[in-house]
Amino acid sequence: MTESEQKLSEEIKQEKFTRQLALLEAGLYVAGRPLDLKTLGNVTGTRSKKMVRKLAKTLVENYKNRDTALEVLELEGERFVMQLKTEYTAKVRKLSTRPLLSAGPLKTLSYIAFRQPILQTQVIDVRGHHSYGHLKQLEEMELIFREGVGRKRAIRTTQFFADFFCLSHELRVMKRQLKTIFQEADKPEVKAEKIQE
Amino acid sequence: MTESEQKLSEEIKQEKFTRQLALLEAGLYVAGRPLDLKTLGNVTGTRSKKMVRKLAKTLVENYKNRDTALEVLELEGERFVMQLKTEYTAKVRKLSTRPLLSAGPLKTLSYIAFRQPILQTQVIDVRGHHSYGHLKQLEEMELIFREGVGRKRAIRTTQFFADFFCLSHELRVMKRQLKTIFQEADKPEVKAEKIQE
Amino acid sequence: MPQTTKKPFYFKPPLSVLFEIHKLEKVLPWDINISYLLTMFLEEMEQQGEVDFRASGVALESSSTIYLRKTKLLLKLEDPPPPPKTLPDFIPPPMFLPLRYELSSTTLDNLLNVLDEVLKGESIRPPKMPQPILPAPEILPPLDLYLLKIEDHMKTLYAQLYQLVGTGELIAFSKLVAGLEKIEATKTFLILLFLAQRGKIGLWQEEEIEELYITVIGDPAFDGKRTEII
Repeated sequence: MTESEQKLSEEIKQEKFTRQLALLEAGLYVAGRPLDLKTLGNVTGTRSKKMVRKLAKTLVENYKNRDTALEVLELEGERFVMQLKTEYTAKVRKLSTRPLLSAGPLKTLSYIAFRQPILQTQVIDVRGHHSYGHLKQLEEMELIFREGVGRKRAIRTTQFFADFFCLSHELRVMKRQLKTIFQEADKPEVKAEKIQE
Repeated sequence: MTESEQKLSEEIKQEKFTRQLALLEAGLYVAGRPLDLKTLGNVTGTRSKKMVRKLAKTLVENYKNRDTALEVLELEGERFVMQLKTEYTAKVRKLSTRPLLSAGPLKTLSYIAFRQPILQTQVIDVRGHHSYGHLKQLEEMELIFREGVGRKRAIRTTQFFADFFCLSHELRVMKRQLKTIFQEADKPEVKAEKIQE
Repeated sequence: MPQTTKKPFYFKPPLSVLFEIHKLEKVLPWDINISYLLTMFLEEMEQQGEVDFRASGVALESSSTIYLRKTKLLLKLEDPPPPPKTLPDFIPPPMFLPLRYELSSTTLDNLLNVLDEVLKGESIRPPKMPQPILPAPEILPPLDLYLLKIEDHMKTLYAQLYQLVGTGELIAFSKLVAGLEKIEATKTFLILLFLAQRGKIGLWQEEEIEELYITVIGDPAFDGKRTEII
């Protein structure tokens, strides 16, 4: 192969790679949820897992290197997701056309995540009777699930929940991660703000 | 001002600009619909229309210069939108699983689109009293708006509605488009199937 | 007989505590072992072979005072202890979900697919016109026969319209003929024109809008105004 032929072949390869990268980006943008390598392979028309992995990791890096409000993250189980960086959430929440959870159900969710597996009765005791509604909402959004029957039902968070916050799927690890997050949020200056509310 | 002071001031300005640009991007990403300068000004905390325009046009350029599946476009009436480049839509459409609205509100929207401008009372007559809730939801999602006051309020669909379904912004044209597509779907063979059900 | 100056034995410690009544309130009752002191007191008295009833009385009173104080203190201690303050469980701050755009799966087809059903819900429809007795079609076309009965139809439709505007609303033509066959809708339109010509109703339409609106003349809700912009 001559040098110019080699150059051309390189260029074609590069072009294909760029197009596949854009398809992968398109898929993550449209889905709004974590996608696994198989799905991303379908979208990019790539059978090789190795290749899809390379594409996805390149996209993660590309987004890291850009000064942007969006991020592409790798989650457990070689799954990838595109989302808004959390630092911008508060400023643009109201523009979302999708129904979002308000502070009440989110507090119930935090509590469940922190104490899980937890009996439904305990959640109601601590969060009040209105939290029956929260549980329903959280279950509909597939953020929690209930095990067992009747009053003895234990509640746990789903994998979908873990993915949302980029937490481990393993309960012990996740609870340790949450503890760190909540300790951060429980710093004196943050508390002072809360009291003022 | 010394040279180093000037440099520092420039850097601070640049940093502010970058942050505002990211906020604008965040807003457009989350909204998924065209936003006007006023809304974008609220998001970026900028009162000056000139400044918001500059930010938005910069973002349009930034996206143009990237080899990406997403684009930021300027639409009529100085509105800006972030969207997937149409060439990628077909390839990834199957990844979207979440409907815009549940069945009830969708029916109400469909009826309004077809009969607009339509009196609120007429919508309630046809769709029942529960459709007050639908109207509220549709208004919050900026799919419809109400003109006039009291019982004489007429309801129309918004520009966002037209953009979302790729319909004309001009009412007469849009209604003709809807009618044509609706009649297309109502061909005899389709009707026959319905009767058999 | 020489006067004895010797202090009685009970004025020495530890028995003295029972006999220094003015100090009794100051000592801690728990420091005094009544049983031990009284036994000692009795043994000493027995040893001396002299029974001092006055001293015995004082010892008894002091003992009962100390005993009473002990009892009071004990009762105080036995008050049910306040319930241990259980701290409310720690409720972590709300976790705001990161925002992810998601393309909606709703298409224009979805929107129009439900329209059929909704249009059926346009509940207010004119009652079925009485079917004219049809002559053989080759003699008279059905529409002509219909026109012959125009007066009757006008009355029926006018009554219906009057009833409808009883709610104080405009009547949209589309609503009036919703669910009707095209020929029936056309007939209704013709009768409306006849009614308008007679001044029984008002018809109006805005330039931009395809919808035709009907008002009943003399209806109090519209005070006879024939044009109104919504």
